[in-house]
Amino acid sequence: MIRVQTEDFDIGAEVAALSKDRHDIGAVVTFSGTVRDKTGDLLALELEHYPGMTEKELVRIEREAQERWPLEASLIVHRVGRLAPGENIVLVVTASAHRQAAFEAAEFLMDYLKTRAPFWKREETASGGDWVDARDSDDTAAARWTKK
Amino acid sequence: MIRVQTEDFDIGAEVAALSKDRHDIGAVVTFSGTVRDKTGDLLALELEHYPGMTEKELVRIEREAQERWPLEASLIVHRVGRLAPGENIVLVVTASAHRQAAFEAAEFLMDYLKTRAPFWKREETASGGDWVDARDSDDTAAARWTKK
Amino acid sequence: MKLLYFAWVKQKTGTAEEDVTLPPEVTDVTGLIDWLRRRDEGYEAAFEDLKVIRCAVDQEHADLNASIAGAQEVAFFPPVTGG
Amino acid sequence: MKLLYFAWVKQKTGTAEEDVTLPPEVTDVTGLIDWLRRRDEGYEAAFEDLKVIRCAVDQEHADLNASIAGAQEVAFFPPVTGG
Repeated sequence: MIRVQTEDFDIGAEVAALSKDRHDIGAVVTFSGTVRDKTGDLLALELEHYPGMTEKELVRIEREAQERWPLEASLIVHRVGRLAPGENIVLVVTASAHRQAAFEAAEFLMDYLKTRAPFWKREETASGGDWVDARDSDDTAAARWTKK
Repeated sequence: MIRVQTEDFDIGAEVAALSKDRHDIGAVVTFSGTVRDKTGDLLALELEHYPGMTEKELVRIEREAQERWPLEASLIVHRVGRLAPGENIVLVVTASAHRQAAFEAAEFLMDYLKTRAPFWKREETASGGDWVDARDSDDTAAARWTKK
Repeated sequence: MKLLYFAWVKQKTGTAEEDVTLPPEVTDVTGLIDWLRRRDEGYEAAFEDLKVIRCAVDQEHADLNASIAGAQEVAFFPPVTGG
Repeated sequence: MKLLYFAWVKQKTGTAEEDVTLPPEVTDVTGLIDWLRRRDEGYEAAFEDLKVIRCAVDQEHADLNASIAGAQEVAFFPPVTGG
């Protein structure tokens, strides 16, 4: 399941909804990304996205994870709009019978999301606004899944 | 932080407590293990442990993770006693500025916990009770952290 | 054809979305970029460094040499930075 | 010296915890196991296959050839299965 929303999410509630009444799961991994204030002067993070393509891309990424790992359930939630330091940005949840599958699928989802989902971050400080640059390390992280 | 308890835990509340008022985190990974009913006839899972040694071993494992990765915060909660299918058993939370550190540290904590923390599981079915056998795959998973 | 621009590409072109009618010789993304750059200095600046331009044709990632024949929607944006 | 047994080791010895006074020649874990096995068939059964016996001396994991000189507490248990 995927969702793009302005509202915050609750990790515990999302995991509970995913695993409700199920006895076949065994392992649940969550990743949550939050707004980090690296320099101490961040006022807000603005998240822009490409409505329409974003949802399609997230569905594609989730489907690919489900094809690669034996997942019992998965969830991607990504927020858009203006976020304050410390606020949640993204949540990925993977549930599987086995912990290795849950861990790997969560890392895969994050790596692909970081390099393929059409979101852009703009950092707003007292001195103005700056679009965040893409990082080579994210491309390197994503590339490891195609080397196999 | 480590805790051994009979009560359930709430993943969302634990993550919120860990990251409250902090703007330096960026990435939080949680792993939760739940009672899986593999054969459809599990009545309960009984978790025995070695009071005293358990706490020391968990502290040791957490300290080792903190020495290996740049963690902003971490948490291990392990339940003991009688648990029904679907219930939570264990929670590991790692928080870091970088997602790779958070993911790796969480995997490390789980691998070490599975092979070093003195807990024993007993599965209770209608036909009696069976102590769960240790798995070679857990030893293999833990060994990868010493090969580096 | 509908064109969309995001993040700093949008800021430089000064446009979020527009409808264009292309001359028949514009058949791929590179041709479209060349055609756009000739419009004004905002577009020229937006497409100055193609290493940092990404593109989607009908909401799917596409290379700059991809065809746009029959496409409904082409979008230009910087490398993504979500997550 | 305090001895502790867990999981099926406890079931086989029939004891969770006991205090013992060891003869002076018992100085390591292996010697302790040999001494215990001679007590009765429950202990004999518990320590039949040493491949599946793990041990802690003063609440730290220890090899079966570890010394127990000066130890307060020795525990025997199967390979752990928590998490």
